[in-house]
Amino acid sequence: MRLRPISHHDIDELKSLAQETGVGFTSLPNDHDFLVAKIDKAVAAFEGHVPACERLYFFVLEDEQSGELAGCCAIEAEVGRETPFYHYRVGKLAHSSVQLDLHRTIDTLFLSSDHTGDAEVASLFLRPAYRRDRNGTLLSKARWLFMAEFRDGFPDKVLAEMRGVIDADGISPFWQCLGSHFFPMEFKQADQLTGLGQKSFIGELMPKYPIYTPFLPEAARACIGQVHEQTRPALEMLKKEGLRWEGYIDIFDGGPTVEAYIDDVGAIRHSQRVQVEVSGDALAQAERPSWLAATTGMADFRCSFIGRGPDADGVVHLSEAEARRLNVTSGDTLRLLQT
Amino acid sequence: MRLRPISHHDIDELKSLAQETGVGFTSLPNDHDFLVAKIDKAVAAFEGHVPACERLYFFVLEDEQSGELAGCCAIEAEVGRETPFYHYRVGKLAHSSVQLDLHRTIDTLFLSSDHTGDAEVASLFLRPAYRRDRNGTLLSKARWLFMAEFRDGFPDKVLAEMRGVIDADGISPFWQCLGSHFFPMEFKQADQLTGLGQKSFIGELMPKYPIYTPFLPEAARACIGQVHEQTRPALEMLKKEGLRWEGYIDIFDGGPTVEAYIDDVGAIRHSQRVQVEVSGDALAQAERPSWLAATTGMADFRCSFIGRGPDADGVVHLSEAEARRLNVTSGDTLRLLQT
Amino acid sequence: MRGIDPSSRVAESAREAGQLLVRPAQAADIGAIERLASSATPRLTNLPAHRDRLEERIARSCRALSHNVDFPGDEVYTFVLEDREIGEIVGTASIRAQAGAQDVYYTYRQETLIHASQQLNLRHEVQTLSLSHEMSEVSLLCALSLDARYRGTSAASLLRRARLMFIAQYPERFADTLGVAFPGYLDESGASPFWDSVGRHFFNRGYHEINQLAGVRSKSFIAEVMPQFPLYLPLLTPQARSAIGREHPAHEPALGEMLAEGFVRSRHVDIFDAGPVLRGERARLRTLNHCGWHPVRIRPAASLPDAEPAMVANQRLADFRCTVARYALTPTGQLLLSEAQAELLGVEEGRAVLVAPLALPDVEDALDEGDL
Amino acid sequence: MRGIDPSSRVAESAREAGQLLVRPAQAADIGAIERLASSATPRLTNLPAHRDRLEERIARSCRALSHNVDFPGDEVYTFVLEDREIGEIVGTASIRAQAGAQDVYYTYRQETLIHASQQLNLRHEVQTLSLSHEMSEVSLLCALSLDARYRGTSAASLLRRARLMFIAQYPERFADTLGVAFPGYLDESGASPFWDSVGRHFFNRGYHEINQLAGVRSKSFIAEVMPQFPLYLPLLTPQARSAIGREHPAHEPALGEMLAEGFVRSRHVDIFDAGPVLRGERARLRTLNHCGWHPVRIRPAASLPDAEPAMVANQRLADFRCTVARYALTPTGQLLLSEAQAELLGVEEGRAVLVAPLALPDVEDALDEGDL
Repeated sequence: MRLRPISHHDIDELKSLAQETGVGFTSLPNDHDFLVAKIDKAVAAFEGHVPACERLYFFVLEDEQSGELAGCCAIEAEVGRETPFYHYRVGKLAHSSVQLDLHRTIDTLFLSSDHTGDAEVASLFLRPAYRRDRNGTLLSKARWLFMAEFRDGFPDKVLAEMRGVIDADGISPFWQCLGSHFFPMEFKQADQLTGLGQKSFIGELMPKYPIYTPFLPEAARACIGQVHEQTRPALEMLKKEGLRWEGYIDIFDGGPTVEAYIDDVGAIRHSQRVQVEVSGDALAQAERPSWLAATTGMADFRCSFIGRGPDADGVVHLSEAEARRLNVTSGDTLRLLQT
Repeated sequence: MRLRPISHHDIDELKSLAQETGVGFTSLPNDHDFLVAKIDKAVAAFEGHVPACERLYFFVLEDEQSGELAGCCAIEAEVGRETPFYHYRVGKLAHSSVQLDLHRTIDTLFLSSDHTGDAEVASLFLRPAYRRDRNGTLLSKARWLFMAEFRDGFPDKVLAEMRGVIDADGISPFWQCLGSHFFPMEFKQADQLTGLGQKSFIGELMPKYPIYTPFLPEAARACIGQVHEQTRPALEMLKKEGLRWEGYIDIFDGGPTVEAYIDDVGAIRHSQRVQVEVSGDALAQAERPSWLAATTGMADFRCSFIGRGPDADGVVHLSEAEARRLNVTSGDTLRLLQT
Repeated sequence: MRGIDPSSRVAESAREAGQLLVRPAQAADIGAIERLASSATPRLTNLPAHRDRLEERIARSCRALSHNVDFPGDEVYTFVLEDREIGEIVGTASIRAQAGAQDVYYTYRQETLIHASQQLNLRHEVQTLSLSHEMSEVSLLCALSLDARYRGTSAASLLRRARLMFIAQYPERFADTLGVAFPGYLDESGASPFWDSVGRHFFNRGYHEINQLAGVRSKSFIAEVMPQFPLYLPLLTPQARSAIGREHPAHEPALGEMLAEGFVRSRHVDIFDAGPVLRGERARLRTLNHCGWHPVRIRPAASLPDAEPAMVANQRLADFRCTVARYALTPTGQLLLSEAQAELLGVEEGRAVLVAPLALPDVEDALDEGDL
Repeated sequence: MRGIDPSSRVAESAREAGQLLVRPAQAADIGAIERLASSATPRLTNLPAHRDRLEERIARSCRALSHNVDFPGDEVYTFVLEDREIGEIVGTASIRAQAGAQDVYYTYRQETLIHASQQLNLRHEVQTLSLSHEMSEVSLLCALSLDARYRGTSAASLLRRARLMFIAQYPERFADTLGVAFPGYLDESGASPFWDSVGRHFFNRGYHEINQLAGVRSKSFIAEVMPQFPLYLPLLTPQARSAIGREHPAHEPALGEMLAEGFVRSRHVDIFDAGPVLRGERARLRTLNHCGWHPVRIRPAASLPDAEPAMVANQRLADFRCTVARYALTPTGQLLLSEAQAELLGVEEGRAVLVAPLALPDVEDALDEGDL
């Protein structure tokens, strides 16, 4: 298994991926033209032709044996530059009066676009059949290696939006109690429009004044900053890297947006560059691979697990198969991360 | 030189300290009753009698030879619980229109009390005569050792408010352009009231709606998040510990508030607990002391520089004088930090 | 007098209204006013059953009446309704010359925001409530409490509207626009659904408790700690929403009468219970439009002709009196009064009195002129 | 005709006003209207010199006049002023039946916030401007442009106020409240100090550019991207503050006339240049109050008696005509017109026409009745 930039001939495979993603995964709608445009955009980004604010790095996880795509993930270099990027921010307002001997703070939701210009890791999807052999970790962490390698192309901060709580009927209580009063449409429709990047309706219809959270029903308040059951593992993985919830939530479902300074992300701080030596000999091979290796080129970026870490001299020995998978030869440089 | 909790008999020395601090240092007004109350409060905090939200840990730096106080500093365990705590937060609002092919974000100042409940390091003052021999470092970093030792008594985050820009005439351009329109008083008076903890007038008179920063004159905009020339070294020291400006500014002078998760603060992460062994022998003594040592008791907390770090076995050897200064004997525990 | 039940006697007397009198409150009325404040339904913020406050209130009224006043300021005029037949004070009511003269008079203003989406080509309206001080300039009719036995009688109308007869005579003391704040809707248990959905989040106290606090301290203190940003109506409970602009059931008839008088519903409601605030231009109020001066002619009570009932007021300031009599005029325009009525008003034959019909046109005609 | 200078001849003719006529615009007027749009001082957002837009505008007006309309909707009526003597269209003006029918009509509303400090025992007032759509319901008099040669003559009054003569006849087509938006203050260089201090921060375009864009696209599109929170006046430049509610110098006399007519300054100003928006209750406007119907009596021009000038309108819809004549009545209340005047109006003897005095009371009396 290896991760690589998407390319034009992936369109059919991408479409079948899109079919599998389903509701709640709005960034990959099952729409041919949209997907073609997405690939075009990504290819241009990897070729370095476009300004930072338009760079969408879209990766696919490839089963190099079958040629099938197992999953995908993406990094947007700077969000909110082309289309507005909205969140609610949970803030506090002081209400105090000496005369009434009263002093309390009220939680408030402020509409904000504070994250404009930050990087975003997004669109992670792994086909059910491939949910094994640490493929999820590969998809998720490969992005940190990419960002570490091309650090200059990214801003100070990175964020990730997490799916919010949906009840047994597939309905978001947060949306029911808040958004539905302002958006004369179904949650799904709002979510889809957002997925297609058509977000100006949000700024147009959204309440402009802050929302005092005590006014929201308990069901909605309970969703603020809470993730969907199935998203919990992904959130845990990001938290381990140092991403934290700083009070920003999705305006539709109330799910948390976690964030970090890129330089603080664990995987980025701990990754290291090493020299490659391809060894024909039989090499020690861990049963459960723990070393992730990424190449240093952008357009031909590759990332996969390898069987071992660097030796005492800071050289990593690769088997022929591993070298082929990563498309490297002796003397090349790899960026490694122990996971 | 050693740092210790303030005590009742420090009142006269504290008054002479207060006389020296001058404008811009509002937390130590030259007011007998206020200072007595401050000491009472601090003593109660160190004795552990009061709830976290009222704990003000006020330290003094003592010249144990002359008995004179060289300076002071403080930690407030949870700000904004007794009196409101206000900031402006620099946020972004998206203004976009597909039809007009317009998309931009506007910087905006939101009145907020987001930091309610965070810890604050504050009130650092060092007498000019003692601005040598790393006394400033001692005053500043001792607080991190205290927080590391009594971590449970503090919340997740810590902040520090930095003095903002004042022009050659002693006037804050930020105040002139913003606050003066809403507070019918002089900057000094507003600042003093705040220093005395009488802050409800802020919430009463402050503009409630966000301020669009483009409306502010250039002179005011240039002050947003900028520190006073003389505060720059203090800011640098805090930045090195990992405190960052996250967009919160003082409502009067626009100076930055820097903040960090307490567990991320460098001095807290890197401090270590070691065993003491008092050695009568002549010990190696660094010319420029780099090891800071703090005791593990609260009411009898002491912190000073010592001449060396721990040995290979994790034991630190102290001279008799050092042990006396810290009031420890062999077998006691110290928390060390290399600075 | 057909019955022997004292309450029916009172009601009868009220219906006849021969001995009812509205006059400025005096220090000696304190006991009665305190009793009326305690029995008000519901309790009124601006009439706290708090002796010191009420004494202050009477003193303030006396002060205002003993001074020359050229324009409305912080005067509060307090009146009482006296039933001379039983010799009791049975009602009280006030006028605040300028609602926000002492403290800002805060209300919630109902507004409609338009959220228009070009992208989706739709326009969505959202209702909000914004804290407002716009009503601070009006003269406010307030703090009315009437003995339960007199409810629904002409005594209620007299107490309510005698204030307009006073305003008609001293226009310089009042604003061009008058306001009337009505107690808001409370449910069967006496709770305010609006307060429970709004104010309680910020104060964590019950409606009655905060109301009492506001009466003794100041309502504006509280307003200043209320949410400063507009509240979105869809986020309030349905119970709270339906209470907005809804009067307390006990005050429905009074509200109807004020609409008939020419007041209209404003966009403003009370910040605690969302009770309606009516507003009326003085120039458009029925009583002020239809009142006229007539010289008095005294005739034996028995010989007075039947005629529609009218409010009759003398031309005094501190000794202002207003009662109900028949609107019977001589061919030359003199008002016929009995000896007793003239004495009640403190007027002699030939003295001019101000007269306005007690009856009002049907409410229905007036209902739909509000700002909403 | 004493002079030979053509412009003075025109002015003279205008003063006589014998051949001036206001009537609905027709398709053939497009050239003249486009010319007037290009020469408007200053250029008007709601009268863009853009042929397609103007053609649409005329078509819309014709459509409205050819249909039954029971209540105000998205109709825009466009009129022209024709000088029959020289055979030219020399002015145009419009009425939007409902200012916000098509797009929301946004204005800035001037408000005063009270910041009261209990701690310091003081009350501080702060002025703000809030984006508002409250004026959306009014009928708006707008888009007036007059040939420079006629400025200051009775032709200007006729063009401005003939619209009121139209409204008087078709009340069901208009709202009870009328609004008039005046172009705002521009400095000597033609720049808008208000726009430069406010809008420019958000659009980074000059006033004229945005004005043009708004004329062709829609002003409400732009409003929706303007700051949504109230603007604090003390933070605007002094130049911008002093432009709030101030009319363009060229429109001072027109503003004065509308105040004399009974309009009052509202709290609302234009969102681009802060020009004043006046409002007037139809029932309180002089022309609508003082107009009356009179049958026509035709007499030779030479035998018409002298009398005060009046606006005279026929009783048609699509063929509406309004001109200036003498307000000379027969003892039985018939209006005396010359043959030429009757023909101008398209009326025969005996037909009723609507007449209102052209003169208005002194402006001074009306100046201080605004909301402010």
